[in-house]
Amino acid sequence: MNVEFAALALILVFPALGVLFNTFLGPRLGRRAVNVVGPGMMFLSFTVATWAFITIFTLPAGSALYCPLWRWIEAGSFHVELGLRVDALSGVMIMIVTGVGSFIHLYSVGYMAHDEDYARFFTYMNLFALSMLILVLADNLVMMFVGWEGVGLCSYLLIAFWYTNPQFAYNGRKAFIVNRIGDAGFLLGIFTILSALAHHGVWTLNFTEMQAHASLLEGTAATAAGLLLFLGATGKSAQIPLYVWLPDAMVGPTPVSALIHAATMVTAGVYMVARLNFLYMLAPDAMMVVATIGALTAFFAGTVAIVQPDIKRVLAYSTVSQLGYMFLGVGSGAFAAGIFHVMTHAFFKGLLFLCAGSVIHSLEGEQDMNKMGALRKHLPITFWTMLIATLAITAVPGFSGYFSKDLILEGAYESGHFWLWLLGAITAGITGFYMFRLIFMTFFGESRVEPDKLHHIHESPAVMTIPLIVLAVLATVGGWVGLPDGLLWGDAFARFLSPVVGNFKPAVAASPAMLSAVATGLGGLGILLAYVFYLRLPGLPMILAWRLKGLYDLLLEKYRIDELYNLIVTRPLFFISNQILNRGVDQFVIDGAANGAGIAVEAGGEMARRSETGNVQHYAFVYLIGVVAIVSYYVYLVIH
Amino acid sequence: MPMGLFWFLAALSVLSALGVVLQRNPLHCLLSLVLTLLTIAVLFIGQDAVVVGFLQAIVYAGAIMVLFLFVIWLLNVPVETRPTGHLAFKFFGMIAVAALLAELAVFVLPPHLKVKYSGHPAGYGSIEALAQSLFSDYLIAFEITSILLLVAVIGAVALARRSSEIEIKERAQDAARVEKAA
Amino acid sequence: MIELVVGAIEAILMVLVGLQLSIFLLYFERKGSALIQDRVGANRAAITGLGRKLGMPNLGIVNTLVADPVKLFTKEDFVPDGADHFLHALAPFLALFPVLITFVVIPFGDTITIGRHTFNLQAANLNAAALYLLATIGIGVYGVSLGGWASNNRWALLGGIRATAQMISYEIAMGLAIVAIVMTYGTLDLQEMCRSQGGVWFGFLPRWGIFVQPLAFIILLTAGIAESKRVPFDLPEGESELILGYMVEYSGGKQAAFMFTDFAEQALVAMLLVTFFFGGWQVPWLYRDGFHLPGGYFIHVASILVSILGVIAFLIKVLMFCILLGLVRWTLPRFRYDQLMRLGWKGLVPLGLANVLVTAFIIVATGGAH
Amino acid sequence: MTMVPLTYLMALSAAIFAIGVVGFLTRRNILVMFMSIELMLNAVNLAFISLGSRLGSMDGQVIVFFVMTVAAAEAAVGLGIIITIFRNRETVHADDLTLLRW
Repeated sequence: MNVEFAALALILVFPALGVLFNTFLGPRLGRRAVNVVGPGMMFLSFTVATWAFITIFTLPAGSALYCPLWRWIEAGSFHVELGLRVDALSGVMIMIVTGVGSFIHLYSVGYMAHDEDYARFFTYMNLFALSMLILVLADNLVMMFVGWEGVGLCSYLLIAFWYTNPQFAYNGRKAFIVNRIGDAGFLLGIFTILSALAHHGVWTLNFTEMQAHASLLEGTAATAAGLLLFLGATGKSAQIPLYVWLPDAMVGPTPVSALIHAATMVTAGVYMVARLNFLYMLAPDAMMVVATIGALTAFFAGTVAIVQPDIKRVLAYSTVSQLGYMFLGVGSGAFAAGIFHVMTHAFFKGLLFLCAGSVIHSLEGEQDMNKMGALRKHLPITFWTMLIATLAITAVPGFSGYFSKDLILEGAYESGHFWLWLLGAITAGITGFYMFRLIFMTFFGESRVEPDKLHHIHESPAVMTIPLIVLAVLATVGGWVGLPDGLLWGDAFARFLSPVVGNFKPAVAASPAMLSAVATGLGGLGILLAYVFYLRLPGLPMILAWRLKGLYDLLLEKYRIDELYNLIVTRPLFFISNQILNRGVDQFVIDGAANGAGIAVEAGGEMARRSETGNVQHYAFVYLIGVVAIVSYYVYLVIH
Repeated sequence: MPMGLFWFLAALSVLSALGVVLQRNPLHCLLSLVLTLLTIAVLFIGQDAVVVGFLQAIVYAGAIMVLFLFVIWLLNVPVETRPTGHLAFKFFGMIAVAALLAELAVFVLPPHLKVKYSGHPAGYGSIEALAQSLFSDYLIAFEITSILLLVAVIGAVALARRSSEIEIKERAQDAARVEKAA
Repeated sequence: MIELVVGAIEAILMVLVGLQLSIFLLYFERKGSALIQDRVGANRAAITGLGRKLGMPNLGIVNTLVADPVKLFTKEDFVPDGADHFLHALAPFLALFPVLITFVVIPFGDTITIGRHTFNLQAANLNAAALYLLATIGIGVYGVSLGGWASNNRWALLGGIRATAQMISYEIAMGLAIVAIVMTYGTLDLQEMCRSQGGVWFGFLPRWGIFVQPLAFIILLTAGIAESKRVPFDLPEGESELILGYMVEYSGGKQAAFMFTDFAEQALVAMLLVTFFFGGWQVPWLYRDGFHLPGGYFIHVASILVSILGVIAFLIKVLMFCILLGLVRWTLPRFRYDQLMRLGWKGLVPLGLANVLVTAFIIVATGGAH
Repeated sequence: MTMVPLTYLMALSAAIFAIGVVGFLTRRNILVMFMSIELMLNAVNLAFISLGSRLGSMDGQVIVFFVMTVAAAEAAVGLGIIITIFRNRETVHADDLTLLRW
């Protein structure tokens, strides 16, 4: 049942107004106005989104709200009708984007309180949210692509927000370029779908219409399109091989990291795969690739996170790892589980980042965990909320992460690929280890804070702690909507989404309790190890690092992936650009042609200018000859 | 128009036109031109273009040419004494003009000049008929012409105006300042 | 054919009238000015001495009408050194000729019917006569200016330049006045204008143009005096500053031609004023069949007599205006050159434009437009 | 009423036009060159009037009317330019006025 719901447009209008206001009036009206309008617009948007979500909830299962906009592109039989659509899937997403986004905006008011460029910051933040909402609300691939590009642009703008630092600007460019590679795949995926459908006379990129004609795509088209679109997803959602930008994105302001990691951008890929589930269901090979990449990324990033000293970098790799989980989920066919994890992850990862930001804020920008420790007493709210988030991400039973991660692992196991489950389960243990390493190094043990910063340590202001508390509550209870089957309202989330993404069809029977126990056990083991390493025997990590120096360095240097890319992509590219294209083609051929043309023209002009005597009668004579010539033509016409 | 009158006017106009081109003294050239214009005005009137003919006499002979007269006096243009221009240029110029004339002859001579006399409507050439055309079919052109004239007047004043005394004084002061500085 | 002959005779007649008026003006210049300035004036020459014997005052008729012309035409025709001989000789006649040919379009009477033939008492019945007037007056500039230039004399050149500038300036005011008049009568034909001035308003007031276009009358009168270069607009001659302006190097018959030009122009201006504003040949209350006096009285007059009365009325009116112009000449002092230009460009031209605008407005408002 | 053959009128027009062209090309006094331009304009005017008269159309006369107004504007501005040039260069000789060359 589809219901027209014009207020959907408001969800986009409010952030758009925020962008305009902050761009044109913000710098003039000052910080106070920006502080009201920036987050205020997000909360208004959140309100409308909530209204839409409740409406969806009250309608029969499988309903959707829609809001047609206008016809955008028209070319032959192909035309794009812009429209907004909210069903269960996008309903969950807009709640995450606007809800978590609102609290991050609120938090930013405190975090950016001392920055000169707050108006520009909120412009970008609002634009970021707007882009993500366009992506989520789109009812067709083209509009989705607009949002897709928009978040890419905003990530660039925000990562390089402090653009005066060349390294930050470089990281911004890196994010943008890596995203562009993914976007190219996404675009090619769109073309593939369009050409495959158009081959059968169906000119559409609308999701519902595509779903109706999905059978036309069966075979290579679906596989090719799925893989190409997934290439886009690896770019946006930081999967192997295009994850390299995300850890570097930490140089932006911390609320930006929270926004990118929790609420927006990185979940776009997961959302896209879930949205196009009908396509992926036709392409088991593509699904397999998605699941494999997801599992590998989860494991890979988790191992890197173990040794990183930078608090935000640990969180960044944990995000990559968690995203891997989500792709493992959707790749295994457990779309609902993937989206569920997107939601819980938004809560606890947003919280983690905001907590980390709070820590950094209190230490005046210090990010190295080796210079923290024993902050528990100084930052009680931050500590407790961060502990909750850590428990959630480590999937301690009862916290939100437990339910979603369990569902994903269950799906992975039941899809019949044992080793995928195994990688996921091991990663769960690793997660427990590095997250508690973070907690222990930051809040417990001895203080390693630099002395001159010691007496500045203070708990963050209320505007920052309130979002922490709200998110902490959500990180705790947010998972309860997906209680295991048979318990209270059991599996409500999956049932809610099932009209959109379909039901999970297990290939192998398994005992959920058994799988859960294994994963939880591994998590507990990780926590225990972290306790031993960082609280009981603080010297042990050093010894291990020294003993296993090769492995340690490899992990510390992130498997040297950046260096590898440098070697196989960047350097050759620069070499070809500089030596062949620049020196050879540009400087020799093109410049030669241009300069040669210039020289030829100059020489010709040198000769021709002699005809410019400046004497009006000479010109008149030439004019007369021209007249004679033209009249000759008419004479010719008259005579014949 | 009687043929005799036509031949007289034609001869007079060609001769006076030649006078414009051949005489050394610019003032004599000007008088020849006035004579040409007046004969052409009479030719106009002879072809029932009465109003335009008189306008030709009033505007061209009576106003524009007087302007020329003023300028000749103002500049005190001397009689040309030295032979002017290059002979070769004149020679080729003449050839080009001859070519143009030959080409025009093709249009003018009978076989290709196919205009049938269609008779004059009542009031042809009268000021009423002219006004009717000017203020209906050609209204916009007419209005634009008035703007053109206004612009021309302003432009002529701006071009030919001598600097005011104040400007001359200021310029002198500037020069003195520069001198002092140097 | 007979019309052509009559037309030629009329043309000659009209030119002669103009010249006769010039002679009259010459005489009036001598004796009239003396009268005004409380002098005796020309009184020496007497052919027989009879008048003095009879005790009559010497009217100076012999002086002005015999002795002066004889003296003028028998003087040496002097051409200064370095002058442009051809133009020097041409200039006086170039000045006189356009004025004389202008007389032919002035209607001096209504149509007259003799036997089977009806004659128009207007030498050339041009239907664009008003434009013809402006054209000939415009061309009249050349004589004066070339006279000044061809004399190879600084005073003469200055006088010529002054004359040219003055004439083309006042030509504009004159043209504007004539435009207003043409709009009022709705025709360019002078005979038509005269005819439409017949009849009366309110039973007694003749329908003369002066009552409709008083402003145009003032403009045309002023501009006309300026065109004829008479005092107070005689700057081109300006004896006290330029000796005699463009005429300074002329003598004998050529100078006489220039002088006649001035007088003929004066006569022409008088005729124009009469034609445009005072009914031309119209006699008040006289219609084709006789006088219709206010109050319903009627006096029958023969048709031929009506025509002749018209001609006489025209001549009387012109004579009156000639005398008026002469009075002006001997009454007002000369303008300064800048005053002259200011009056022309800042006084008469804007007034003339305003007059044209108001006239047009009234015509449109009263539905007079066709 | 006798009609002058159109050919004669057009030939006269062409002849005056050609004389104007010759004048513009051979005379070096810019004032006389300007006069030659007026000659050409009038030759064209004559052609317009003649053709208009034959076609019984007022359009020819209207165009001549416009040509006259444009000629007036052109004379005003052109003579203003000549005066300005003369003030600066003390010459009206076209051969001397060749500043705008290479």
